Formats: sequence, C-alpha cells, structure tokens
Amino acid sequence: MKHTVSIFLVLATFWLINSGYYKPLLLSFGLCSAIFVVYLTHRMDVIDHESHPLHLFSLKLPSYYVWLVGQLIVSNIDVVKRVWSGRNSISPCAEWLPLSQTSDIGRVIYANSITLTPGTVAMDLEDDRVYVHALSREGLEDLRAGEMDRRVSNLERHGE
Amino acid sequence: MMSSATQLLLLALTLPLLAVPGILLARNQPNLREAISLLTGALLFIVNLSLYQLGEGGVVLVEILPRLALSLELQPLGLVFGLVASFLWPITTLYAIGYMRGHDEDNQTRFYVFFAVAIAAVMGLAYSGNLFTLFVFYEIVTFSTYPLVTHAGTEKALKGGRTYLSLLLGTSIVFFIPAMIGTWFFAGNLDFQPGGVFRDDVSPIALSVLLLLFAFGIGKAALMPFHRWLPAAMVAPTPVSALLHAVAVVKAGVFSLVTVVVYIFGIDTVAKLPITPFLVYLAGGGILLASLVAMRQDNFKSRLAYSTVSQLGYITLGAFLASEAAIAGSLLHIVMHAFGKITLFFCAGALYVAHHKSQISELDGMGRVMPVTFIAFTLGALSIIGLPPLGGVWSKWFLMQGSLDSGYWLMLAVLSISSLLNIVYLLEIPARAFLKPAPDGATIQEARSTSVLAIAITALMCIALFIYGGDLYEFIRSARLT
Amino acid sequence: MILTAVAIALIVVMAMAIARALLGPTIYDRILAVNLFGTKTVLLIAVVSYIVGRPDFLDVALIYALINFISVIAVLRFFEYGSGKVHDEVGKDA
Amino acid sequence: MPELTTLLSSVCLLLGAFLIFSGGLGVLRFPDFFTRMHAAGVTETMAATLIVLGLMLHSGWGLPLFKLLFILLFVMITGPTASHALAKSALHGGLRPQGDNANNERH
Amino acid sequence: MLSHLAVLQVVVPLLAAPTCLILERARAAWLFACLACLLSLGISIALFMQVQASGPISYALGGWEAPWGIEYRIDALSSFVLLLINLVAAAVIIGANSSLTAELPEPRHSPFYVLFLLCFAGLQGIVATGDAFNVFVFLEISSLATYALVALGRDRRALFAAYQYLIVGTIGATFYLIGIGFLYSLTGTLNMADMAQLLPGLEEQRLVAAAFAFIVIGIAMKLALFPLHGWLPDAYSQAPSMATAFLAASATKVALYLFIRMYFEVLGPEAVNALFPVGKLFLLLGAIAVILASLAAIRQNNVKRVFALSSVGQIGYLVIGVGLGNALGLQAALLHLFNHGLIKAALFIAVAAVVCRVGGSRLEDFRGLGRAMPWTMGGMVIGALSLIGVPLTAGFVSKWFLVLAAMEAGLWLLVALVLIGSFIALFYVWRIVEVAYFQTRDGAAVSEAPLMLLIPLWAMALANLYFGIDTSLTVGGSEQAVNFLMGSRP
Amino acid sequence: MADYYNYLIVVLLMVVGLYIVMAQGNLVKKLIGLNIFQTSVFIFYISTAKVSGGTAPIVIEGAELYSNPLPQVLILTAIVVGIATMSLALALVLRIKRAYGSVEEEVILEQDKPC
Ligand code: NA
Ligand code: NA
Repeated sequence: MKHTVSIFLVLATFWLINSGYYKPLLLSFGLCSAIFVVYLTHRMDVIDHESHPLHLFSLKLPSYYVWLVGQLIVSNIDVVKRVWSGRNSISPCAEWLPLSQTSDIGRVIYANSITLTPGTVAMDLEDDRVYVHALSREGLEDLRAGEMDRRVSNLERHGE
Repeated sequence: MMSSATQLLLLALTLPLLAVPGILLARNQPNLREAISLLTGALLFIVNLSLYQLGEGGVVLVEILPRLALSLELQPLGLVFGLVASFLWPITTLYAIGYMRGHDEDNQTRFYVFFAVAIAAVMGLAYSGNLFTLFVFYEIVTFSTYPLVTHAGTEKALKGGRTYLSLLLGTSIVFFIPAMIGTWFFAGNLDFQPGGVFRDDVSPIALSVLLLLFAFGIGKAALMPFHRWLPAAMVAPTPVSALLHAVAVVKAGVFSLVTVVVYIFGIDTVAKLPITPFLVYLAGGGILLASLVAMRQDNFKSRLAYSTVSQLGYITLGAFLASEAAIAGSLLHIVMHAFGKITLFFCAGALYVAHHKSQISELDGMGRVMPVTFIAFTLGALSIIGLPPLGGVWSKWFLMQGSLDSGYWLMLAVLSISSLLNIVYLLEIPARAFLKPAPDGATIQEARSTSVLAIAITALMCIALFIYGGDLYEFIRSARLT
Repeated sequence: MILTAVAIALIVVMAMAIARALLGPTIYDRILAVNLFGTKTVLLIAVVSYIVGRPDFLDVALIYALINFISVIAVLRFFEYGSGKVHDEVGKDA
Repeated sequence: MPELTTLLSSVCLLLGAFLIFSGGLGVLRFPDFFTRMHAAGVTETMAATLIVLGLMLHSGWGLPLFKLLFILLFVMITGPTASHALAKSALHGGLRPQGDNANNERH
Repeated sequence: MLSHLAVLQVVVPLLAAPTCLILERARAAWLFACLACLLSLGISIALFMQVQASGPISYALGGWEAPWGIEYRIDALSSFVLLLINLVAAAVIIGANSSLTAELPEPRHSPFYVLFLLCFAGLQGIVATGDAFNVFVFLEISSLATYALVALGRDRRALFAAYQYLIVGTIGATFYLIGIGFLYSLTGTLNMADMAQLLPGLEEQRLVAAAFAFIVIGIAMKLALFPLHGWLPDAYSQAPSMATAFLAASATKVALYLFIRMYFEVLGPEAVNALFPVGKLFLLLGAIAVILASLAAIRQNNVKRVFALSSVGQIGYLVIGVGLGNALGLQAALLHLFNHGLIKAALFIAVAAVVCRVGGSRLEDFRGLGRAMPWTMGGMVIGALSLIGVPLTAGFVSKWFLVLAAMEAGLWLLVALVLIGSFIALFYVWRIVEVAYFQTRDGAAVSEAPLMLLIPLWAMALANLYFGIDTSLTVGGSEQAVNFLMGSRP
Repeated sequence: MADYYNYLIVVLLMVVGLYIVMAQGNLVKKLIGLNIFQTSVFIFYISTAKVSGGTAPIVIEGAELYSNPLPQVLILTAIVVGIATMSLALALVLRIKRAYGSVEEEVILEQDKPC
C-alpha cells in the first residue's frame, strides 16, 4: 500500500512540476492520468519494494551519494586524461569481481554505481559476482579493493 | 381493365412456368408428371391459337429505364413461331416419354422442368415487343437449355455443354449486347416497328456494322463460323436435340434474326446496306459448306446437325435477301424445317432406343425392322429437300423467288445445288434401310408406342403443311413488313 | 554567447557520434553512437531553449530523453532477439 | 551577486562543453566498443551534470529549475542503464573485450 | 435535428465500438452491433431522403463554422454512398454471428465486432465529413480496423496479408496527407468545398497538379487500382469471410468516393487534365485492370481469391467510368459503385455460408453444393449473374450506362474491352456454377447454411434483382450526385 | 518562402524511407522505413507552418508573431495515428514471428509456398 501511495505522490509531483498551468481542468487531467498510471502499474504488478525501494531511504543514502559524486569526479577526470593522452595510456581489461550484497536491489545499486563511474562498466551480474570491464587495470584494481562494494552493502544492511 | 390479348400473352408466358411446380411435386409419379407436361402443352397451343384469332395487342411487363422495358407485342411473325413451338412441345414430350423411359435416364424431372422453362422463354421471345425483351428471353433460352444439353452429366456432356454455353453466351455478350446498345445509341429506343427504328440520318456504315454484329451476335442462328455449338450439343439425348433443332433454340436464333431485319432495320434499309451482299454470300456459302460436311458424317445425329446448319443458312439467307417474298420464305422455312427436322431426329432417337444404332452404316435393311419410322423419315427428308407433296416445297419456292426479286441469281444455283446435296445425304439413309438386305432373323420392332405416335404426327404434319402452306403464306404476307 | 559555444560543442560531439555510427564497425558501436547522439540532443534542446529564451522547450528535452532511452532499449532488444534469428523470447514478450 | 552566478554558470557550461568534447573524442579514438563505452559514459555523467547545472544557475528560481533537475536525474538514471544494456547485449552478441582474461565458463 | 443526423451517422458506430468491447460476451456484443448498424441504416435512409428532397445538409462540428471548424456535409453523392455502406453493413453484421461461430474461436468474436464497427465508423466518417484532414483521420481509423480485421483470419497467412496491407495502406494514407498539405498551403483551408472555390483562382496550378498526383496515388493504393492492387487478393482471401464481404462491398467503394470527390469537386477534371491527361491514364489503367485481373481470376482455385481478383477488375470499370469524364461515365461509375457493392456483398456472404458449412472455399469444396445448399448457391448464382451483367440484374444497369458513356465518348475499343471483360467474368463464374451444380459431392453430407446467413444473403441477392428492375432509386440518386458534381464547378 | 531547403530535406527523408520499405526484407526494418517516410511528411507540414520570425505558438508576453498552429495540431493528430499504426504493425510482426519463427520476408513466403 505504501508503495502505491508513494508512487502516486511521485507521479503527481512530476505532473505538477511539468505542467505550469494550475487550472482545475488541467489539474483534474493530471489527477486522472496519475491514477491511471498507478492502475496500470498495479495491473502489471510491478509495485513492490523491488521496483520502489522505500526501505533504502535513510540518512546513509545521501552520504553514499556524496561519496559517489566524489568518485564520479575523480574517474571522469581520469578517463578524460586517458582520452587526450592517447591509446597507449589505456589498458582495457574485463574480469569477474566478487560482491557481497545479499539483495537484488543491493547488487543492482552496486552494478549501477560501477557503470555510472566512467572507466568501469558492469556488463553482467550474477548472485555472487559481477563481470566488469575497465578502461584501465588501475580502475579494476580500485574496484577489487572493494570500498564501493562495502558501502553499498552497508547501505542495504540498514534496509533490513 | 386488361385486354384479353394482354391476359392471353401473360398466360402464354406463364403457363409453362406454372407447369414447373406441378412437375416438381409429381416427381415421384412419372405418369402424372408427364401428364402435366402434355396437358400444359395442349393448353399452351390453345392459348396460341386464340392469340392467332386476336391477331393484335400488347403489354408492358416492366420498365427498367426510360424507353427500356420488357414488353410483349402480338405480330404475325411471332404468332407463326409461337404456334409452331407450342404445337411441337407436347409432341416432343410425347416422344420423350418413350425415349427417356425406354432409356431409363436419370434426372427426368429436371429434364421436364427445364424443357418447360425453355418453352416459356420461347413464348416470351416469340411475342417480345422490343429488342431488349427479345434479348432477355433469348438468353433465358440459352441458360434453360444448358441442363438439357448436359443431361447425361458425363465429362463428355459437360465438355459439349461448355462449348454450347461459351459460344452462345460469348457471341451474345461480345456481339449482341453491343449491337443492342448501339441500336439504342443511334435510334434512342429498341421498340420493334415495321420499317425499322433508325432515322435516315444514321450512316449506312454504322448500320452495316450493327447488322454484322447482330448476324454473328445471334449465335443460335448458327451462321458460319459460329455454328460449332450445334454439333457440340449432339451429346444431348434425342428429345433435346429435337428441341434444339426444331422447337426452341436454333429457331429462336433465326426468328430473332428475321425479327431484327424486319422490325429493327426494315427490309428496305437492309436491302440497301453495303454489308448485305457479303452476308448473303456468307449464308449461301454456309449452306453449301455445311451440306458438304454433313455428307461426310457417318454418325446419324451429327449428319442431321450439319444438315440443320445448312438449313438455317436458308432462313438467314432469306432474311438478308430482305424482300417480302424472301422473308415469307424464311418464315415458312422455319415452320417446314421444324416439322421435317424434328421427324428426322425422332427417327434417329427411335433407332437408338430400339436398336442402339447411331451410325448410318449400321442401318442396312433396318427399314424392314422399323417400317413406320423409316417411312416417316423419308417424308421428313423429302420435305426438307423440298419436294412435293410436302411442306418444304413452299419455303424453297419463295426463297428462290426472293433471291430473284433481289437479283441474287447465284443464290438460285446455291439453293438447287444444296437441294441435290440434301438428296444425297438424306435419302442415303432410307435407301440403305429399305434397299439393302435386312439383318438375318429381323422382325418388326419399333420404338415405344408414344414415340412412334409422335413420329407419325410430325410426318403427317409435313404433308398437311403442303396442303395448308398457301394459307400460312397468306397469313404471313398479312404482316406489315414496311 | 557561452550558451552558443556549448551548443556548438554539443553539435560537434553529435557529428562525432554520427561519424562513429557510420564507421561502426560493430552494430553495438552504432547503437552506442546513436544513444550518445540522443543524450546530446537532450542537452542541445535544453541549451537552445535558453538561447531562444523559451524555457518551455525544456519539456521537449525531457520527453526526448524519455523517448531516446526507450528507443535505444527497444533497438537493443531487437538486435538481441528480433533480427531474423529464431528466438522464442520474442514470443514470450507478446 | 548575479555576476557571481553568471560566472559560475559560465564555468560549469564551459567545463561541461570541454568534457562533452573529450567524451566525443574518446568515442572516436578508443580502439574497441567497450573502451568507447567508457568515453561515452563521461559525457553522460559529469559533463551532462555540469551543463545542466550551468543552465540552472543561468535560469534562476522557477519551474524551469525543476524541469532541468528532472532532466538531469533522468540522464543519470538512464545513462548507465543504457550502457549496461549495451554492454550486456554486446556480450551476448558474442563481442569479446580485449584483455578479457576472465574464466567465462558461465557464458 | 436533421443536421445532427449528419454527425450521428458517424458517432453511432464510433460509440458502439467501445461498448462492444465492454460487453465481453460475444453474443451480447453481436446483438448490440446489430442494433447500432440498423440504427445507422435508418439514419442513412433518412439522410438520403432528406437530401433527395431538399439539397445538401451541413453540420458544423462543435459549432465552429467552416473553414475553422470541421464541417459535416451530406450531399447527393455522400448520401448515396452512405446508403450503400449501411445496407451492406447491416447485411453483414446480421450474418456475422453464424459465420464467426464456424470460423473463429469464441474469444475472437467480440474483437471482430469492435473492429467492424470502428471500420464502419471510419468509412462513414470519410464520406460524411467535409474536411480534407478529417478524411485522413477517418481513413486511418478505418484502415487500422481493417488491418486488425484481416489479421483475425484463422490462417497464419492472414497475419502477413494484414502486414502487407498495412504497409501499402499507410503509404497510401501518407501520400494523401502530403497532397492535402499542398492544398492547405495553397488555399489556407482544409474544407473541401472552400478548396473547390479557391483552387481555380490560383496561379501555381503546377503545385495543384503535384497535390493531385499525391492524392491520386494515395487513394489508388486504397482503391487497389492496377498496378497498386497487390495487397487486395491476399487480404480479402485471408480475412474472416464476413469481414471480406464488408470490405469488398464498401472499403474500395469509399476510396472511389473520395477519389471522385477530389477529382470532380475539389480539383475539377478540366483543370487537372489541362496539366496532365489523367482521364486517359485512368482509362488505360482501368482497361488493363479489367482484362488482366479477370484473366487472373480464371486461374484461381480459391473462390475467395476469384472474387477478390474480380473486384480488382470491377474497380477497373469504376475507374474507366471516372476517366471518361463525361456525365454519363460518372453516373456509370456511381451506379456501378452501388451495384457492385451489392454484388460483392451477395457473393462473399454466399462464400461465407459455404465456408461456414464446408469449412473451405476452394473450388473442390463447392462440389455438388447446388443440391446440398440450394439456397446459398441460388443466392450466389444471382450475384454472379449480376456480376456478369445479365439483364434484369443490377450489374446490367451499370454496364449499360458504362457502355453508353464509352460510345458517347466515341471509344469503341473501350466498349469492346468492357464487354470482353464481362465475357471473361462469365468464365470464372461458370467454373464455380458448374462445380456446384454439375459435379457430385463425395464424403460427408452438407446441410444448408444457417438462416441468419441466408437472410442477409438473399436480402443482397434480391437487392441485385430489385435494382436491376426498378432503377429509379439508383439511377435517380446517381443522377442527382452527377448533377451536383458537374454543377459544383464554375 | 524564399528558400526550399526544407522541401529538400523532406524529399530526401521521404525517398530514404520509401527505399527502406521497398528494399528491406526484414519486417521490422520495413516499419522503420515507414516511420521515416511518415516523419518526412510531418516535417513537411511543420516547416510549411513556420512563419519566419515567429516563435512557437504558445502564447507568452512579449511575443506578437507566432508560427501557424493549425498544421502543428494536425500533425499532432497524425503522429498519434502514426503511433497507433506502428504499434499495430509491431504487434502483427510479433505474431508473425511466433507463427513463422522469422521476420524475414523471403523466409515467410518460402514457408507458405506449398499452398
Ligand atoms: Na441440311
Ligand atoms: Na443443304
């Protein structure tokens, strides 16, 4: 139920922000469409903690984001450097790395974070490992060091 | 208040159709079924006789477009044809009883039903008041006779039927309809009227084209080269052949042609058209050619078929000669040939039913086995050849006079030569039958009594027509042709 | 002024993307290029909407972002399963 | 104060433009599909962020701000998803990255 | 009130469609669809009589006057065509239930009715609206419904046929859209009547010609005019039989209506022919269609295909009538539009009845049906005779006018072609009649078709006879339409 | 309309789209071609509606010259219709794929040959 409510709220705000017109007619249209979408999601049966992970919202999430943004900046600079300094500066490699998350959503967050940071891409995901392609061996080693893995797991641990 | 002519015309049209449900209901009691056909036939003949008494009158059945209607009209030409057809229907039925049962054919009910429908169509055709009506009934004749032609239902019969239908419908769709629409286009109406419907300002070329279209479009007239359907239709049982050759189909054809010449073009116009000589010679050539082909046929019925082709040549010739005498000649010939040829076919059928002989070479001495049949055959043959004391004399006489009037001397020769050929290929049959020695142990064995009766009647009619031919001629001349 | 510069940069990158799309060599390079092109279009629209002073074009950018993402996924699915090779997964998706 | 925001936005925009360009260059220059993917990633994350940020500063308070925010969020969410899907299907499609010394027994 | 009928004509089926979707039970949906179609038929009759009595009816949608708003305009031509569509639709929907029960699984029934009503509404919209773009919308509504209808067919080939049709149809509709775009940019209006007024005054007649070219190609695809007819035989032979009956009788006719509207009212023959001899082109294509399609029909072994190809040929006649450009030719085209609608309805309903009982429409499936299904075959024969153009059937009347028109134009070769065409028709029809009546059926006995199929079949068959004998309605209606079209231009 | 470059683009897209529809054997690619073809027409409409110097026809203060909104409305409709067509077409392709196991034209025709 809470998922339903939250998704409805999300949709409603999305509408309110995107339509600049606050006239009863248009507002009612917005209401209708939001309800309709909620109905559809129900029919598709995709509203649950998987698709709509409320339980992850906590103080740890922002702090993780902050850390992630930091990572982003660093890795962006790194990749751009390699772009300008030409081919022999890169050492592409792909490997399976272990992961410690227990829930699907956790693994997905980890994999997405990997992909989000330039220089590394999660290409495949299995229960206990993720197949990563990195632009440079260093990037892969950093991941193997496992800080990101730990942070995500801790994020998820709060969820239980 | 409908005039009695109107009522009688409608009656003539509907009477045969009224017989249809009766025939269908009685399909399990053959005697009752045939009785219905016979009775209706007799009634129909009486109706036609009373129409003959009235002499004039008409009725509009339905108007499809302005000046395009189904309408019936009494006129002498139609009366002659109507009388002949309605007289021969019961006779043929009489004969068919013997034939069909002697042969115990399947689908006899279907046979009698479509026979009746065909007769109804012939009535409509004979009394049609305009070209459109004539066309409609002409096509109904075609469709209603198809099941008769394919009566046997064998692949051979179906093949023959296909030729029959495709040639007749083909010619009428590709030639007849455009001719009709062209007539409408130039004349503005299609009503039959003595002297023709066209105004004088229509170019003779256009008229010639139209006449040519009619000549070939009316395929039932079997004008060469569109005669193939007639031999093809030989697959039909003999009563049907009789119907085709004497009563309904080919006669419907030549009658339509004569009507078109007289009432659509007008004989004076036709006489002046540039195309006419060509058509005359075409008819003459057809007469001789078909006769020559007929001589080489050993199959009894197909010899008769080609004989018909050439005899029809006489009638079309008379139409194209387009003098009053010639027209009278061709009308007379419609009658004379009807009785003559139906006799011949009856005889052929009788032979087939009684002795399963269909080849002329098998007929040696059969005269002693079937004396009545072969005497009748001889009479019919003589009538067709045109020797006294038989009806055929009259028609040939007036046709010859007609070709004299129109100045086609060559046609005299054609007519006389073809008569000689007739003698050769028709009289060969009784000659074989009577002069050759009989097959050993031959005893008299005619076909069934009803058939023999029919044969006798038609043969005697050939003589009667010699006696009353003059009156018939007078009646025909009473028609306003111009 | 600066906005224009950014727009030009974006257009140049889009040109690069097209070049990559043409060069390939693999189909995935092309899809990658197309996706890149799309995401840059989103930014371009956003920038242009400020150049011409009609921020309401931002809606267009947003919609375009949506469509671009969906279409890329669709194309990927097509090349994974649909391209003539028999895969029953397509059937399941009906 | 306004000139400060203008300055900031200009910086963001120019930086973004530069990163974007670098990304595009990478997509052109890098040897194989997987490496190009990383270059593309650059343009989707930081570059996009910077440009949108620049625009936000430029537009000032109002609805457009939120719309830009949405756009940014969207790019951030869909970008990696798209590249992941790409990489995955490339892998399925039989494309092998260079320096792939992983034991692919499950492939 | 009467002016509201103009829009109700479209709205009734358009609203009935979703209602059928809600009534999920097939039988309920069917009854409701019947109700809607009969109501619509009533409306069309009322409109026809109204227009006959007192000129065109105009209705401004939402009160916006043309050219800004969308105008619904029922004149002699549209009321004539509407009458045909409604007659056919009523006949088809009445028979649909029986035919579907035999042909399709239960769950596909109510979709059929929904799509049927949508298609019906779309077709009527095309005819009823006076707005060129609105025409496009309705064109697409009806087309989409049609594609889906075809895809409902039980054979998998139906899917591919529907796909092919979709491609061609969409291209056609888009071409039409381009043409309208040109006309709009030239005249600044989408209202066809206003276009007709404005176009003659323009200098850029070349652009007008371009617009016309696009529109003609677009419509020709919908019309299945040779050589753009490829989609038709597959679509018609794969769709559910009753769908085929409806489409064959109405869809191509509406396309021709649109064509006539554009050619004669909006652009004007003389204006167009001054730039390019379109009329001659139509004559040529029509003649080729008549001959080739009819010849192809002879070689078919599936009766549905035979009649489908014959439709392509008959479309040839229609186009010839239009191409002649004289009043008589146009009237012939309109008459044949109406009569051929009735003919094909009768024929395809008969085929549906056969499929319903025998399970197939191959030639050999017809063996001995003359005895086994006398009523069905009787109806089919009447339709066939009308198709050939035998006197006292509707087909004869239109052929009569067509030949007269060709004679008036002095095109004697065309006269010959038309008649040869119906001669060939005789052949392919005869093959069926012969198999049905003169060959005997082996295997399981076949019973006569259900009454609910015989009723519409014979309604159509008798209509063929009636309009072949009492031509006052058809000839009168078409005459009015011709006078309206010929008079509509300065 | 001084310069006709927009027509040039329209024609180019149109030809490309039609070519793909004709030349491609793959049903999905055909549809892509069809889409391009339709899009060209949309562009045609919109570009003819452009009033030089006019801005998007959403009323704002300080703008007096707008482009012609009607064609844009029309094309909005046309786009919706186009999407409907496309979705129907794709649904058909899916079912074809299930029935024939392929979306290649010649494969499909090959399978139906014996009939
Ligand atoms: Na003879
Ligand atoms: Na002779």
